[in-house]
Amino acid sequence: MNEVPLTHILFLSTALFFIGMYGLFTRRNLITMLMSIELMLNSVNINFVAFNKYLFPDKLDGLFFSLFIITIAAAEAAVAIAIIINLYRSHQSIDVDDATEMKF
Amino acid sequence: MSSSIFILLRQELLLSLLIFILLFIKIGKERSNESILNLINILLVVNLAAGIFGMSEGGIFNGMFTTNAFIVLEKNILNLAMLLISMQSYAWLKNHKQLAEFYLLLFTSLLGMFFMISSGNLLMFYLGLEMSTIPLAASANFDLAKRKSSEAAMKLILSSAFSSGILLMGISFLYGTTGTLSFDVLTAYISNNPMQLFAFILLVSGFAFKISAVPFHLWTADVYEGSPVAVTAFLSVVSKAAVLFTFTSILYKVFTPIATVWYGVLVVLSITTILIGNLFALRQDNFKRFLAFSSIAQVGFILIGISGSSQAGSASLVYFVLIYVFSNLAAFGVVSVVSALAGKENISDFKGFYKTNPFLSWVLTIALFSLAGVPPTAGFFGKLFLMMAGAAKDNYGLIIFAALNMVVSFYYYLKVVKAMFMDENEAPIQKLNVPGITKLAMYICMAGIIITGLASLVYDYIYSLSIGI
Amino acid sequence: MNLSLLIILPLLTALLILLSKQLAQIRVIGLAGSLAQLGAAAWLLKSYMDQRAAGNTATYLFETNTVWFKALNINYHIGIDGIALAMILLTALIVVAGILVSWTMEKLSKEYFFLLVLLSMGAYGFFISLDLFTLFFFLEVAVIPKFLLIGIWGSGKKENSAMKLALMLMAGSALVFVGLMGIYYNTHTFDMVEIGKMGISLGVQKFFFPFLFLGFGIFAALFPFHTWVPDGHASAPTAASMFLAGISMKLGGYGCLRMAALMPDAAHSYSWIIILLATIAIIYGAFATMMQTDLKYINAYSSISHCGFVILGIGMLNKTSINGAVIQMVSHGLMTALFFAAIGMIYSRTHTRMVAQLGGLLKVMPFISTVFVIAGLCSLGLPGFSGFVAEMTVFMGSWQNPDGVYRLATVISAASIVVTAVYILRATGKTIMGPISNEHALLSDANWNEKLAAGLLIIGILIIGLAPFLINQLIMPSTDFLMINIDKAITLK
Amino acid sequence: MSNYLYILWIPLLPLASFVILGLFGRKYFAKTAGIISTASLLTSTILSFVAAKQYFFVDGKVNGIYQKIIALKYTWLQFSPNVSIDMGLIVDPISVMMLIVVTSVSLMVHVFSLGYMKGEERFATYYAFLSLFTFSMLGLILSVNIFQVYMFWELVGASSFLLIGYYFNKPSAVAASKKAFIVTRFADLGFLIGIMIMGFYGGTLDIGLLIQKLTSVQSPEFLSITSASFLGASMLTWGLTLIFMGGAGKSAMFPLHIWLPDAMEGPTPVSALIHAATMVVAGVYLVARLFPIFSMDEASLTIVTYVGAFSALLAAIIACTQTDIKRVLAYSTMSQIGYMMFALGISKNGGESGLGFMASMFHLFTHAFFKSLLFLGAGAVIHMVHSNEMKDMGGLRKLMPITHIAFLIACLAIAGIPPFAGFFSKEEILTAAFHENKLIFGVALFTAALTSFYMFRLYFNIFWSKDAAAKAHSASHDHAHNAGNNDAHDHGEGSWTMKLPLIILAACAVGVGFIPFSQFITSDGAALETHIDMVFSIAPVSLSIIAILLSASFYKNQNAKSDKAVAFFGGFYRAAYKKFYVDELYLFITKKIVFPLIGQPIAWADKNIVDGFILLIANTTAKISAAIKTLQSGKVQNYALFFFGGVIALSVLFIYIWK
Repeated sequence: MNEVPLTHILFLSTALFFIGMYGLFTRRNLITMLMSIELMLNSVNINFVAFNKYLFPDKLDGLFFSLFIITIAAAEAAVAIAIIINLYRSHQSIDVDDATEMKF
Repeated sequence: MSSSIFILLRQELLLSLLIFILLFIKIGKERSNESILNLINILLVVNLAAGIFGMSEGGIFNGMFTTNAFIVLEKNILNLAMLLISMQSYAWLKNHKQLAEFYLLLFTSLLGMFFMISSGNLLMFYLGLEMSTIPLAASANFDLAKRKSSEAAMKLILSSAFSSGILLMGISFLYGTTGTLSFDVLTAYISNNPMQLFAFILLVSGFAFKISAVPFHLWTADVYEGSPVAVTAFLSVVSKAAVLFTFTSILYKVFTPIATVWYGVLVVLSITTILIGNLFALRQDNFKRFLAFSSIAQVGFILIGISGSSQAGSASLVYFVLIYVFSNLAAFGVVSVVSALAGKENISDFKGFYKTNPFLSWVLTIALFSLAGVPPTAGFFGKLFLMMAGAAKDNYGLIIFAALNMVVSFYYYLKVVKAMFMDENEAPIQKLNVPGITKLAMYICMAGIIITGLASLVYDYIYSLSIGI
Repeated sequence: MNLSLLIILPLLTALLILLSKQLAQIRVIGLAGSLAQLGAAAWLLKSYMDQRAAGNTATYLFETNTVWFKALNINYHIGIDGIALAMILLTALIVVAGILVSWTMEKLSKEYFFLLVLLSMGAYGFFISLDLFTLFFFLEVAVIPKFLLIGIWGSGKKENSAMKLALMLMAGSALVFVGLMGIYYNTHTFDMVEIGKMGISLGVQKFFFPFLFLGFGIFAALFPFHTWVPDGHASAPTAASMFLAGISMKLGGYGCLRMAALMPDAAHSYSWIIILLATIAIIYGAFATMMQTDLKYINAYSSISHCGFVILGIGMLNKTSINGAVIQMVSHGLMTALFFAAIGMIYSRTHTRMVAQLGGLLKVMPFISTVFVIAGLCSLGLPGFSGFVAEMTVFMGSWQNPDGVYRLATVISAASIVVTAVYILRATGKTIMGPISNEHALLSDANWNEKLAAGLLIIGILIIGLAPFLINQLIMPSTDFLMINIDKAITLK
Repeated sequence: MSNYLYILWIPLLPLASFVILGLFGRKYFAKTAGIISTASLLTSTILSFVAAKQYFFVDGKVNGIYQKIIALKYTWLQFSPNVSIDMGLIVDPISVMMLIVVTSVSLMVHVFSLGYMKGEERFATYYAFLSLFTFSMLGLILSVNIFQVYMFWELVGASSFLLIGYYFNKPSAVAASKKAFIVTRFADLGFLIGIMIMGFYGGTLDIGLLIQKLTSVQSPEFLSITSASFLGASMLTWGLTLIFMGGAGKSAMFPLHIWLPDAMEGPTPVSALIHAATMVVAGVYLVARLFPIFSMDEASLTIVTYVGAFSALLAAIIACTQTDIKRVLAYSTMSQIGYMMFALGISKNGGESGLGFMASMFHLFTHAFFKSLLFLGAGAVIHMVHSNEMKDMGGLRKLMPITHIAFLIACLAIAGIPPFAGFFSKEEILTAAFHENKLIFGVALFTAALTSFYMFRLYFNIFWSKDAAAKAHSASHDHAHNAGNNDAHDHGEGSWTMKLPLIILAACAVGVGFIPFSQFITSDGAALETHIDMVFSIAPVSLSIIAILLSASFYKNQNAKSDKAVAFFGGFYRAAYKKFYVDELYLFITKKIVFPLIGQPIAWADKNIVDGFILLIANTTAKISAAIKTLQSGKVQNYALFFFGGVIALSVLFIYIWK
């Protein structure tokens, strides 16, 4: 059977990474921005898994690392959401441009 | 084996114990804040003491967690900083409802740092890093009511998430090119092929974000300004120090094969950092913001020291961090007292401060002189030794640049002194009665500032422990 | 004897001042401390002379060398030769005088005296240290007290002056630091004696000498980095001005001298630049002084001109001229301190320093006026006062250099004595002589403390002026030692 | 050589009295100061006479030659192995002669001042300064080392500054003292550089050695100094000329003479001492002291000659026009010193041709006495009428007979009428001039005539012309001058302390001419046979007499003749009256050139360029920091963007550029 070469997968992950970054740079809604970051993290996950599967199939470092990333991403998301909620309380908005009080 | 775990992990275990005790306090019956604070401070003293006594060297979890005398020393410094911070935020926490949570967050973050420092593996390092970052983001938002506080927290969590994304990308590339995550093995595979260089740079930028080196520093000032003073102090001293320790050890241990490259990177970073830090610090009026930028400039000097990549390099780093703990925390101590009791955080509010609060003024003055590097304070030695370590590379352009920037930094430190001593002000900050424990903390800082410099044995001790390339 | 005493005494005094409560205590402690320093210095002189008389021909006496930072090979290495000793005596004398003239300081007196003593400690440490790091350490110790003294107790646009002074001096020490790094990483030691023994390679000298000389030069008001001098001196309170001009400008001169001895080749190859700058400073300072209307500015600018002689003497790099430079340092220290003291006394009574608003003070305050005149005559180099000895020695020394350009420089510098006469006499004629204005007609003469202070300084001036062979006896052997290296470098060319 | 060490006391005694009076005078000796310093000076006068006797008649002469004796020499300041400033005492004919002059004249002045300055507020200070001056002058003449000369030279200048400015609250006095000091200081700059040249090439500063080295034609020093040259002139010429510049400054030779007339602002006895008899002849003394070296260099001697002659003539002309009696005397001093100078200039070293030297010294000697006498007399007059202006005087011969006689004697002496002292010395000078240089001789002769004219103009205006009493009254109320001289009532001639010096000096003015001067003081120390050639002296003496008669007809009683003469000379008179505008020239140079064109630009540059540059650095930094503040936009997304930009930049830098 012919399987997908590593480069394809890497291309996918990189694309995903930059899509995420693009989202982070352009979106104004904090939740959306958070989601874009999750995209970036996931692209990293794909990297790890792919490397592990293709290059070093005998050890499981990559897989474990991706597991931990998922976990921590969850934690991060939880805290971030909490903060965003609090921000909404004080600013009555979750638009990132409304939270630019401190500058210069 | 089993017993050795308790020895090697003792600082981490102690900290976890503290965390549990806090939880029990939380769920237990109501106590007065004072009593809780005193208890916690005592516990912190114990924690510090227990850390200091007894050496331990070795690795566990097959090399995921390694420790040695030097690392223990670094952790002790962090413990000390933690203790000082908690002593100084007494006035602020005395009538704060969630002080237990506050300590929970900080302790957790500290625990994360400990693991990060003694990590022998990229995975462990990542875990430690996140474990130290996420609670901080939460605690940055600790003044729930304040608009600025929540804004700061938002900025911190988003940027740090982004940076960890970048960092992870780097790690994944490293893994991809070497097939391993443990530092010892990694070194063998490191070479300067573009892929690895790219990975390395991604990694470095992750670090640079944490130590807020230019151009990865932009979050710093805002977060410092927004978050409560205690948290700011923790950010600017403890977390920065921890990351610096880790950064140095990784550079020296893992990336030795491409030392020339990261020397270049460090030089570039230090130049930009010092310059931008100084230029921004020149025109700040908010004290926390001012300290943020000045600390950015300090990091630039630290990077010069690290770039020495010698035993003296890492020694001068730890030495400077120790001094930095004393001087910066003394400064933050004064600021936190003033902001807690008088609610003022601007430099212009400090005009005529000496008339009403001579003690605090002297503390702040000495702290600032130490940050500026004026003898006989320890800051003088710290900065000089950093630059001496850097000068070992015969890169005198860098030294001249740094030396001249020291003059610029003098200007803004002296400006604060001028405000306190020389400027007239019809309505200065009224006389503040500083809590005894905070005063004690300040005295400790003063003693530290004087002794650490003049008593050479401190440096010699650090030097004897430290490892170069 | 143990030289560290010179550091411990001021330190002790400072601590006691911090502990003491009311003004009277503070004053007494300060005076006692400074007198103790003077005593120590005098004793040092005696034992030094005994040692020399006993045939001790070591370059530095009373050496003690204790390791400070072992890892970095930084030692607390102290010892003195005649030159350093002369400087120490100068410092001690001025400290006593400074404490005395600020006797009536009411505002924040504790901090004031504390800072004064701290400053003196820095100066002592600087003069006794043979280790470049220690030297640098004390050099910077002496900077910050000036900033506070001027900024808090000063007059006029004090904040700016203080800031300017602090920053320019810090820039100077930054340059010095770079130079030190250069030396350190090429000789792997900070020890001046060792470096002198092993010597420094020519390239290194050529590259780093400018940093060091310029750095110290800023302290010594080297043209064109002298602009901190006028404002700083003018804004400073009396005692601080005395310390500034009398002591801390000497740090620069002394440093320049040591550096020239340490890197003779570079000094020799750059000497024409040094001489050029010095000559400009001398004549330029003199003419600038002529245009001033504020007594303190007059003295400050004249200090620029006089310190030019120090640099000139060093730049000429021969025994006589260097002797002259050293004597000039001491002489200028005493003389300018005396001048500032007199100005301070006048200011504290008339509340103006503007020449135009003063006049005929000789009628109401004969003592102060006499002091003023003596300072003036000393500054214009009248025989019998120290200024004459110093300037003549410098001239004779620089004249020994037969090269035409150097001759020209000498003549131009010598011409400054006429300009000096002009501005000194103008100042004297307008303030001391002439008709007195009514609002000054009822002022009082000097108090005991002011008289004592002035007396001390005048005695110093007269000793040098009437018996120069004494100070020569003190410094000449040491200049010989300096010259050994320098001559080697010059003959090697 | 026998021991002359005791002459150390001659300068030391005045010094002692200076120290004592200076420190405690104002408190303890307010009244007795005069006595103290006079006593001390009397002692040193006696000592100097003893020394003179011992030197000239006992043991000074060794086989017909007067020796130079170094009584004491102590190295004061070592410059380099053989160049040093030594303090010492030299005993040789001229120094001993000067000792006599200085001590005795100074003594006279001290005594005179007892009366003249009585009741002064700063009486003690006055005497302190007087003693200081005497000390420095004595130190100057006893110097063994050219640098020692310079030091006392400066001290003399300083004490003269203090004495001229004695009436410190009088602006004119202050200005005069400043002027005197600064002008002489300028001259001393030349002196200093001259010393440096001599010291460098001669390899020593000791006068004896210097002379020894620079007078032997084949010595290496002499060769080096003559071979080295600058702007065409040899270093020897330069050195000597510059040293002479110093001398000219002190001796008020043209063009450095402007300070002398103004110096008359000082108390009159001071003028008598400093600006007539002693300090102003220091220049002459200096040239005489170094005469052997001067004689080796024709050029510098020529300069000395012509400067001297010109000054003599110029001063005499100006003197004819002045109306302030002290200024007249000042100009006459200048003119007489001019005599001495050119006498030196035309002289050779040794033998018959050394006549000029001897004559010059002789004239210095006699001049000291009659000129101080003139000043003291003038002082007595001023003391009486409280004014310096001729118009306030006249017909005083009845009111002050003694002064009158003394003054007359002095005038005759200066006019060179036999048998008064001036006659002999002036004859010698004229003879020398006649033999050496006819032009100079002519000038000298003319000047002599002028001298006697203006001196008698002075004399008649003071003591004759109008009748006395009314004048004395009308003037007695104007105390413009001599402030603080509070006894303004019409006393007679004043106390005996004021008369006695006049009498003594008058006696000297008659007597000293008969001293066989050439036996003692010559250029080479060997006695020199001179004879007064009556035939030769007919011309000058008769000229003087004619001049005297002329001025008598002009001024003996008020008439219009003088005005006619003035009208006849017209512009020339006005020019002379305005001292030929030399002062204005100096004023122009200083006020219009030095201050605005050098001083102010430098002061401006210092404020704006040098300091401005430093400020510029500071301001630029501030500007930059203000300009880049927008980097910190406050938008978290921009932060992330910068972050990414940093990553890219670093990667590009280190993967592609710095591989």
